[in-house]
Amino acid sequence: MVITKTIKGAKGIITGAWSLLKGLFVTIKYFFGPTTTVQYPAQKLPMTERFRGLVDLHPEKCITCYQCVKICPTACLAVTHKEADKKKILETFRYNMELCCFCGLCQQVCPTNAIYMNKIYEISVYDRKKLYINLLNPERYSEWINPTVK
Amino acid sequence: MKKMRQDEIFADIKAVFPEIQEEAGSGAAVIPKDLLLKVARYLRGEPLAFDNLHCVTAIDRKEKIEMVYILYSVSKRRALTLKIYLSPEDLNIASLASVWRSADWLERETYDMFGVVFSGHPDMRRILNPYDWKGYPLRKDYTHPEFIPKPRL
Amino acid sequence: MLTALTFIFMLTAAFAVLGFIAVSAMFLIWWERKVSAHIQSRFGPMRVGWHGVLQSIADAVKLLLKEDIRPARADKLIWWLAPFFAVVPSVMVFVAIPFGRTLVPRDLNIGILYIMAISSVCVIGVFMAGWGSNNKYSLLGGMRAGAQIISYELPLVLSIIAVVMRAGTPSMQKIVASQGSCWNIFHPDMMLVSVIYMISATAEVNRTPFDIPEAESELVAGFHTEYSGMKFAMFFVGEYTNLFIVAAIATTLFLGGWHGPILPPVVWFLIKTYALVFVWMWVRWTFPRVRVDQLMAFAWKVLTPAALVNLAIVGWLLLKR
Amino acid sequence: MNMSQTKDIRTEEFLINMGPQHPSTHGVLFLEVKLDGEIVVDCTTHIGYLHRSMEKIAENRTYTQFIPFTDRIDYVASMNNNLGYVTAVEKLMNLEVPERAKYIRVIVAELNRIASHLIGIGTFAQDLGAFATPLFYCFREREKIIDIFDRICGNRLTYNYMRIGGVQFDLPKGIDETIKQFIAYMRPKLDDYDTLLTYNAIFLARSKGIGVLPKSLAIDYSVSGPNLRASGVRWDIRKEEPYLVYEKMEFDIPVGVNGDAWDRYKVRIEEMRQSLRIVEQALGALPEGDPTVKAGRIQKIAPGEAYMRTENPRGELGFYIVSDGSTYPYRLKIRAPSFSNLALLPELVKGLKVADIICVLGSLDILMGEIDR
Repeated sequence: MVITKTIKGAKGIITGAWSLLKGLFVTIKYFFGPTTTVQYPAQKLPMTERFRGLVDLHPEKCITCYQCVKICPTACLAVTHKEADKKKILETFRYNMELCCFCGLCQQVCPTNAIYMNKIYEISVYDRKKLYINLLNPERYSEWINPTVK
Repeated sequence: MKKMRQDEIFADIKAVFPEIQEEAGSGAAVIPKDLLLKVARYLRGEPLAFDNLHCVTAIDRKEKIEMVYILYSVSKRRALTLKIYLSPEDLNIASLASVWRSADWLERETYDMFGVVFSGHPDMRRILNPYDWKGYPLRKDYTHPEFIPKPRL
Repeated sequence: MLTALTFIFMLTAAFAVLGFIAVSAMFLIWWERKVSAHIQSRFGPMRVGWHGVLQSIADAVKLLLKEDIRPARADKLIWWLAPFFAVVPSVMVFVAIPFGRTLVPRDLNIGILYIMAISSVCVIGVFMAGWGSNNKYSLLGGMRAGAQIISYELPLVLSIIAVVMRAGTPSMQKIVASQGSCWNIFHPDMMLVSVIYMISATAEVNRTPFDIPEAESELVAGFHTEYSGMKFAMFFVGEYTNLFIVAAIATTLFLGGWHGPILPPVVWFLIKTYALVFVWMWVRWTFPRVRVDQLMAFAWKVLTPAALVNLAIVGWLLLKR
Repeated sequence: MNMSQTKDIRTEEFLINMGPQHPSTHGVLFLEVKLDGEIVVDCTTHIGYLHRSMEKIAENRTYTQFIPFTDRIDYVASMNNNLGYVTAVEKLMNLEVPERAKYIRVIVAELNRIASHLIGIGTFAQDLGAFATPLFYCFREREKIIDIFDRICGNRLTYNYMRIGGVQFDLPKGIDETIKQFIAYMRPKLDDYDTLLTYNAIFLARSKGIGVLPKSLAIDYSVSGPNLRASGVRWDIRKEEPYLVYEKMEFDIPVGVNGDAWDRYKVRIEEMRQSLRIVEQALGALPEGDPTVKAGRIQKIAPGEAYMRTENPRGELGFYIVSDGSTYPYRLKIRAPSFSNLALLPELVKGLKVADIICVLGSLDILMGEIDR
């Protein structure tokens, strides 16, 4: 009985060792294979065409219909308009990037494509006040880099 | 689960428990509170073999709390929704932890969110909220103790 | 008689060895990170110097500047001493390692015996670290390390005795000399011994698949959880120096030390040692970890009997000759 | 010291806290483990650290506004969550979805299943000690899927791609070519995992026979998904209650034999192969048409209730929606599969070693976002 057990044990060890060796061949294959990572600050991956970055605005297109403010799940858009000879003109358009969950609902619901999401993805800031952006002043995203688009 | 099979199950249960009615909208079986354990053991038993308590939850209809039990029979490929109406004053009901073991955590969550106490439950504590949390969040009359105002733009 | 000349010679030899240890530990740390990176199809350190060559120096400086935190209710003396016990034995072992034909700090005639005795001292360091840090995870790590190293000491020593019997003397230089014609590993009876040596050496140095003491997934970081700054660096250097020693002993015992056709002996010795170190790194980044009881069962039920049987075969062959 | 004296040596139990911040508890889970040496005597779980009261939020959002929140329930397979929520609302409104949208949803959900399983087996191998190598291989494959999603809907993790009645965008041009390339790229990789991990002696020794989940116990704890199928129960909602176009798809359900950690891992590997087959068939049979939906319409849903189960990579994700005719759901119950899968951890772990707790936890492939909602 003991002999059969040791033979079975030995056979188990040999098949086990062979499975370990096969595992090693897999890793050595990838050792000489291509690397798939990118050296981030030096090489930057281009963003895809539908990528949802920060919310941005073409002020002239906006007809202040408040659709985007209504649809936003986390209420991070605040718009006011003023009446000028029975035509609504956009007055302020503020965007609270701290609460934004980058869902893209505002971009999809806007009838005139005034509000859209640009391709900026490096959006960390040191000061919380920088997160409250006024979408009307032209150099709102000036110090953020506009990445390439694929 | 096709509607027809639902009536078939319903007829089987009605034969044994006459007090059972069928709810108008969802076709769920409504039973009085004190029958729960007996019905549960019967459902768990051989003819119907509902061996899987899939989900236990509650709905706060303001004038009554609706307990919802969704049961499955994995062997017989069938489903059944069981409903019990509780008046908001006495919110305790028999625990099904002795019949289905999945009831343990599901009932703890219902207690945590609605305050429905399950008598006979092995470990009646809150599960998701901190153990010393006041109030039951999913009740319609629940007001958050300290509501952090959103920073104004 | 200790003249000024021999003293100066010993001093320079000591500093040469210390310098070599520091440089080789730095190189091994960098090399392990590059090898593991390429196995996982990524680059590894690239920023500090060409292909991250200066990474180890950057790490050393970082660890120097790191605050040295001591847990509140730690056992102060034991906790403070533990890193020394991890590093000093592995440095002392270099006395008897033959780098070249004449290039050995001191050719002790009991060479391999001395090495085995000293290198089993470092288990005390692991134990002290485990107990001293007054942290449950480190205690578990420390106890596991103790059990593992002691139970793998046996097959290690048995496989070394087989080589010593064949070479006739425990002195390292003579063992290497005896392998002039053909390396030990190519003798039929030595093959199994070298495999046993490799496996138990992996366990001695706590590397996967036997890295139970600092099992990241269970014990957070095992015995050196509570160490930071230079003390952690000491454990790190200790670990990589042990790895180098184990590879060096393997080359002297099985791969014919500094024997080699055209290149100078030292270069041959280093090539073989670093090739073995590459195999250990390759194994480390492929296999999962063995559980503690499986580790023990493997040591006592498989390795030790195999080593004993092999010892009998070698003895019988020697008697027959 | 003869035997009689050893009896009164008092061995104290050793209580260690695994979590809430621990390298391998797959999120913020706190396990209080009572050890006797290395053997686990008792283990109690404490959850709720990631509770964001998703159901309370749902009661204050319109049906469309809640879709981005469903991404965050099971943040590793958010396409499947979107699918679960959106089909539940459509069942409540019994709204018919264009055929092309159904096919796109199946393709996208199955690709996300592969991505989720890749994380499942990658972290499982990492828990067993194969430090980072299998995990990096899995992430390398997952990166390819995420690039496909990035091109389809613009985000890499929280897609918010599905809408009530359809999807947000149509598939971009040339995406089926990329998906075909991915399928061809992925198949040999799965064989690599088999040689590297599945039949590896140490991997087998560590996971075979550990945390055996008998069939009756699994059904009793209403475990679902790969964990249930690994115990030998042939139960997959895509076959039991086919939704979308799953009845047109031809695929089989991998079923384990004795329900231990290795079987749960093996079922996930086989499921990835089946998902590749489904994506291939769905891509082939993709009809023409316009699957998109205008997001602006605020749906008012007639009073009623509906319960919809979908096959999430971790199990059966159920949405029980009760509406009272207003634009906000009156009650929305999310039945998360990992919630019941985790409930049986103390049961499985008694008597095992410390290292096995992590092995069993990894094999259950739970996700705290889903448990705590």
